[in-house]
Amino acid sequence: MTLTTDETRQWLLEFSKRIQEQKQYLSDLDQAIGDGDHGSNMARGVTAVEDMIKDDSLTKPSEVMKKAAMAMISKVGGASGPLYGSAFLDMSKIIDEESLPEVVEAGLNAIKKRGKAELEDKTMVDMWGPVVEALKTDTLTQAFIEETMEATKPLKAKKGRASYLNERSIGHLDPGAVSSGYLFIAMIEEVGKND
Amino acid sequence: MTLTTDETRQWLLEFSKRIQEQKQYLSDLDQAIGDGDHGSNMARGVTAVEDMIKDDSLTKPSEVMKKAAMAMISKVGGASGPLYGSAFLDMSKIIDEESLPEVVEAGLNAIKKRGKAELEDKTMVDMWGPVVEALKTDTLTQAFIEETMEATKPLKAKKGRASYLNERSIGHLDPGAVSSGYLFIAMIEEVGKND
Amino acid sequence: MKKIINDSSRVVDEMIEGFCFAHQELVKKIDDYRVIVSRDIENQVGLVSGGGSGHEPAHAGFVGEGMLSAAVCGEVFSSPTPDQVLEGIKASDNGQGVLLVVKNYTGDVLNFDMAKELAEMEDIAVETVLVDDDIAVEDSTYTAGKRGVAGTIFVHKILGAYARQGKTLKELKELGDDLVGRIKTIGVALTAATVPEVGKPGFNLKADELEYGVGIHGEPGYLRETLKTSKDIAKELVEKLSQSFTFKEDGQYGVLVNGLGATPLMEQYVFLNDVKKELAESNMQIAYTKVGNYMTSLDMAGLSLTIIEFSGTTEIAALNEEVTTPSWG
Amino acid sequence: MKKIINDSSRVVDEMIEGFCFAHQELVKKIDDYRVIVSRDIENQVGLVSGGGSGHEPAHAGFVGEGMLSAAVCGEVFSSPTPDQVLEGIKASDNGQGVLLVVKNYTGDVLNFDMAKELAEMEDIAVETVLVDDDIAVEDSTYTAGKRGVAGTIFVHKILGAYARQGKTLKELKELGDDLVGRIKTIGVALTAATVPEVGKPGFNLKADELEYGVGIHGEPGYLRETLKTSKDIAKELVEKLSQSFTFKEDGQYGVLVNGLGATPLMEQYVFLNDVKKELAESNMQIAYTKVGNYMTSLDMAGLSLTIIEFSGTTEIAALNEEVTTPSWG
Ligand SMILES: Nc1ncnc2c1ncn2[C@@H]1O[C@H](COP(=O)(O)OP(=O)(O)O)[C@@H](O)[C@H]1O
Ligand SMILES: Nc1ncnc2c1ncn2[C@@H]1O[C@H](COP(=O)(O)OP(=O)(O)O)[C@@H](O)[C@H]1O
Ligand SMILES: [Mg+2]
Ligand SMILES: [Mg+2]
Ligand SMILES: [Mg+2]
Ligand SMILES: [Mg+2]
Repeated sequence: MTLTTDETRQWLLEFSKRIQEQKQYLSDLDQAIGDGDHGSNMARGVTAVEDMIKDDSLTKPSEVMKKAAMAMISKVGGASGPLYGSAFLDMSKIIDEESLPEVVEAGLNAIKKRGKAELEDKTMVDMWGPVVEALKTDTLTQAFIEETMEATKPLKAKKGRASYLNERSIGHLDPGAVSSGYLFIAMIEEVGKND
Repeated sequence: MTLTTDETRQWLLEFSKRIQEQKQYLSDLDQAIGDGDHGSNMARGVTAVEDMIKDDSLTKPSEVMKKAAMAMISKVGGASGPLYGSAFLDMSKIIDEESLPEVVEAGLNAIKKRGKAELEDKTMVDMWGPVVEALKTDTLTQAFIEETMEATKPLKAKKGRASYLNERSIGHLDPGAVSSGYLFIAMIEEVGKND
Repeated sequence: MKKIINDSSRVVDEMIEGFCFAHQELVKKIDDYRVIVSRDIENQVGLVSGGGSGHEPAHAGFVGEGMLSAAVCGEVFSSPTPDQVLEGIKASDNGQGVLLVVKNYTGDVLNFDMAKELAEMEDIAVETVLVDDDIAVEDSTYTAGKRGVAGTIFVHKILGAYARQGKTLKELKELGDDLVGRIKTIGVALTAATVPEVGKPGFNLKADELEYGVGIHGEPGYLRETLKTSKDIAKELVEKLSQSFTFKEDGQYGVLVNGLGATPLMEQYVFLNDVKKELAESNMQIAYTKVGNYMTSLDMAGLSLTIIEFSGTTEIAALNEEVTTPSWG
Repeated sequence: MKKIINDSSRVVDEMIEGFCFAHQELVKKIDDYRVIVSRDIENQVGLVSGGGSGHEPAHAGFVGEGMLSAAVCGEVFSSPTPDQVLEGIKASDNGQGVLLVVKNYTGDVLNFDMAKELAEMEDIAVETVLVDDDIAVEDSTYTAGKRGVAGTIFVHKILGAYARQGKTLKELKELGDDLVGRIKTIGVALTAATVPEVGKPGFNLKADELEYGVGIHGEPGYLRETLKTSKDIAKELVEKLSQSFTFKEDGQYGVLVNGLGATPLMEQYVFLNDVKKELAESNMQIAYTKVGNYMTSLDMAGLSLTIIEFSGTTEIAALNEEVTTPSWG
C-alpha cells in the first residue's frame, strides 16, 4: 500500500507539531552531549516544512516529501539538516510507488550514506534502523519507538558533536534519535488511519 | 643660611622613607579622585632618588638635588614626576647659594610654570605655596603642614586627573599636596637640625 | 548577558549589514543570501569557506584579492545550509572550479558536502579541503575527528596565494590536503562564550579556573586546572603540540597566537614571548609569527596556539604576500 | 583577576619582547628603553607617539613605514618618562625635526613636554600635536581638558601619510592642530578594565548596567544606565557627537567604531550598522569607515565611536594609503 498525498502531508504536519512542542526538550538533550541547538534547528526546519507543503497544488506524495526535504536542507544548518533532508529526498524518489517499509528504508540508507554512521554509534540511525526492521515485521508501535529512544542512552557516541565527549556521552538520550522517534510516532498516527 | 650637602641628602632620604611608609595611603587618596597610582609612582621615584644620592662623590647640595631631580623625572611617569623633577631641578640651580625660602620658592615656581596650576586648583601647588609663605615668615611647623594638607579637602580640582570629577573631587585630600607635605615635614626634621 | 546587540535572532544579519557597509570597497553581499563575495573575483579557481558565525573576523574578514573568493555565514555557531554554500560556489566559479575550505564539524561537513553535490549537478567542479587542526580531540574512527580551529586561517592564506598564482583545482586540493596535515592547534579558555540566542555562558569555569583544549564553540577540553601563569600555559600547550610534531632543528615553523575574543593583545604578546622561550629549547626555526584575534569564539577569554611546519619557503612567502581583505592585516 | 600574564610588574616588558619578536621585520626596540622604532626610518620628519601601555595595538602597533617612526611605552595606564620619550625622538630625527602626537592627559603632556625641552637642548626641533577628541569631558579652563582617545589613530595615520609625502615639521604641526579639532569621540563601557598590578576592576558596573563617556583608563563617564540595545546606544552616542558637529549635507565624514578590548567584532559590526542608520538621518556622506580594536583599555568591554569631519579628499586618501605596520590592517 502506498501513501496518499494527504497522508503524507498529515504525517509531516503532525511531525512538525510534535517537534515544536518538544523544541526545548530536544535542545536540552543536545545541551547535555552536543551544542544545545537540536530543538531550535529542527523547529526552524519543520516550520519551513509546514509552509512549503501547505501548497494545494502538490498532488503526489513525492511532491510533498520533496518539498519537506528542501525545507530541511535549506533551513536547519546543523548536522541534522542534511541528514533529514537526504532521507526525505531519497524517500520522495520512491514514495509514489513503494510502501512504508521500503520508503523508510530508503531514508535510512540515505542517512547512513551521508553521515557514515552505523548502528550503535548513538545517532538517529539508532532510531531509523530499528524502525525499518519493525516495519518489515509489522511490529512497530509507539511503545517500541519509545523503547528505541531509551536504548540510545547506554551507547557511546562515535559520530557528531557528542563523540567529542567520549565516555561522557554515555547515559544520555541521543537528540536526533528522539526527534526521529517523533517522526515515526507521527507516522503511526497519521498513515493508514483511514484504511 | 644655605644647606649642607649632608642636610640635603638627609632631607631627601627622610622624604623617601616617609613616602615609602605612606605608599598605600597615597595611592588610596589617588584612587578616590584620580587613578590610584600616586603612591606607587612616588615610591618608584624616591627609591631611585635614594640610589642616586647615596653616591659619596656628590660634594655639593646642588649635585644631590640635581640627582634627585633626574631620578624623579626618569622614574615616576605620572604627572607628579615632571612636577617634582622640575621643582628639584630649579631648586638645585640656587641651593648652593640661597637659603631655604628662596630655594623652595624656586621649586614652587617651577611647578607652576610646568603644570600651569594656580592656588586653589587642588594640586601640590596648594602645599608648596603656603609652605613658601610660612618659610618667609619663619612660621613653618609640622602642624601647619598638616593643616595645609587638610585645606585641600574642600577644594574642587581644576587640574590633573581629579578635574574630570568636577564637584565630585570635593571632600578628598589632594594626593600630590599630601606627598609634598611629607617633603616639607622631612625638611623640618632634617634641615638645620645641627644649628 | 552583556552584549551590544539588538534582537538576538537578527544578530547575524545585522552584523553582515555592518560588515558590508564597513568594507564596501572590498566585498559585497549576495542578495537574499548570507554570502559575502570579493569584488575582485579574479580569473582563478574560486576559494570558498564559511561556517557558523561568531568567529569574526573569520571567515568574511578574509574575503578579498589573494584569499577567499567568498565566505558563507551560518547562524551563530551553526553551519550554513547547502543552498547558501551553493550560492557562494556559484558566485566564485569562473569555469575553473571551486575549492571549499571546511572546518571539520559534522554539521559543516554534511552541509558543505551537500552543496558540493548540488554544484556538481550544475556542472561546477568542486573539491573540499577539510581542516582538522585541533589536537584536543584524538583522531580516531570512534569520533567525528579533530576539529577545525584557528589553523584554518593559514589554509585560507596559503591556498589563497596559490589560487592567485594560477594553480588548478586539482593542485589546490592536493596542496591543501598536504598542508592541513602540518597544522596543529590547541586552545585554552579562561571564560566561556555566550551565544546571544542562549543568553548564558556555554559552560562554567570558576573565577580561578582555566580549561585546556576547549573548542571554538565551547566544546569540552581535556583538562581543567586552577589559573596558571602565561609561562605555564605556554609550557602546557607547547608540550601538547610537540606530541604531534617531531620538531626538526633545521625545520621551519610558523606560530599563530590567536585571541578568542575577550583576551587583550597585551596578554597575547606576553604569551607569545613565553611560547618563543619554550620553543627555543627545540632549536627550531620560527620563520613566521602572527598574533591577534583571527578565529574567535564570541566573547570567550582565552587563546589558542597554532604551529605549522612549513614544507618549504613557498608557504612562508605565501603567508607574507600582500592581500586586500578586511582583516588579514 | 583572570589574565594570561606572569609577574604583573613585568607585563609591559614581556609584552614588548613578544611584540618585537612577532614583528621583527618591521620594528625594533631600543636597548634599555621601552621604545619601539620603525626599521624603515625614512628621510622625513619623525612622528613619535606613545603613552601608557594597555591600549594595544596603540601605539606600538602603528609604528612603521607611513605611520609612526617610534612609539614610547609607559607602564600600564601611565605616561612614559621624558628620558624614554627623548630616546624615541632622537631615534626618529633625521635632521628634519620630530612631531610628537600626545593624548591630552596631564601626565602625558608634562612628560612629553619635558622630553621636548630635553630634545631641544640637543638641537632637535620638536613640535607637539595634542589630541583631545573625547567629548565626554567638557572643555573648560576648569579641567585638564578633553582627553585623547581612539581618534588619535586617525592623527597617526593622516599625519603619517603627510610626513611620508615630505611635509615639513611646521606644516605637520599646523595640519595636525587643525585635524584634531575635527575629530570627536565618545565611548561606552559595559565592564571595567583590570590593571594587572591593581588586580581588581577600576570601577564597578552591575550586571545590567552600562556607562556612557568612560575614558580609556576607566575615567568616569557622564551617565550610567541599565543595559540598552545597540540601536539605543548608537542613538545616544551619535546624539552626543552631533552636539560637537554641525553635520553638513555635502560634508564628508569618517567613522571609527573602536572595540575597547573584550568586545567581539560581531558586536562592533552590529553597532556600526546602527550608527550608519542614525547618521543616515543627517544626510551626511560617510567617506571612510573603520572597525576593530585599535585603542583599547585592557580587558574593558565596550566600544567608542569616533567621527572625523574631513577637510577634503586629501585626508581620506591619507587614511586609505597603504602602510607597513604591525596593526593598521
Ligand atoms: N554522522 C551522523 N550520522 C547520523 N546522525 C548524526 C550524525 N552526526 C550527528 N547526527 C545526529 O544529529 C544530531 C544532532 O543534530 P543537531 O544538534 O541539529 O546538529 P549539530 O550537531 O550540528 O548541532 C545527533 O543527535 C545525531 O542524532
Ligand atoms: N597641572 C598640575 N599642576 C600641579 N600639580 C598637578 C597638576 N596635575 C596634577 N598634579 C598633581 O599630581 C598629583 C597626581 O600625581 P600622580 O597620581 O602621580 O600622577 P597621574 O595623575 O598622572 O596619575 C595630583 O594629586 C596633583 O597634586
Ligand atoms: Mg546540536
Ligand atoms: Mg549545532
Ligand atoms: Mg595618579
Ligand atoms: Mg597615573
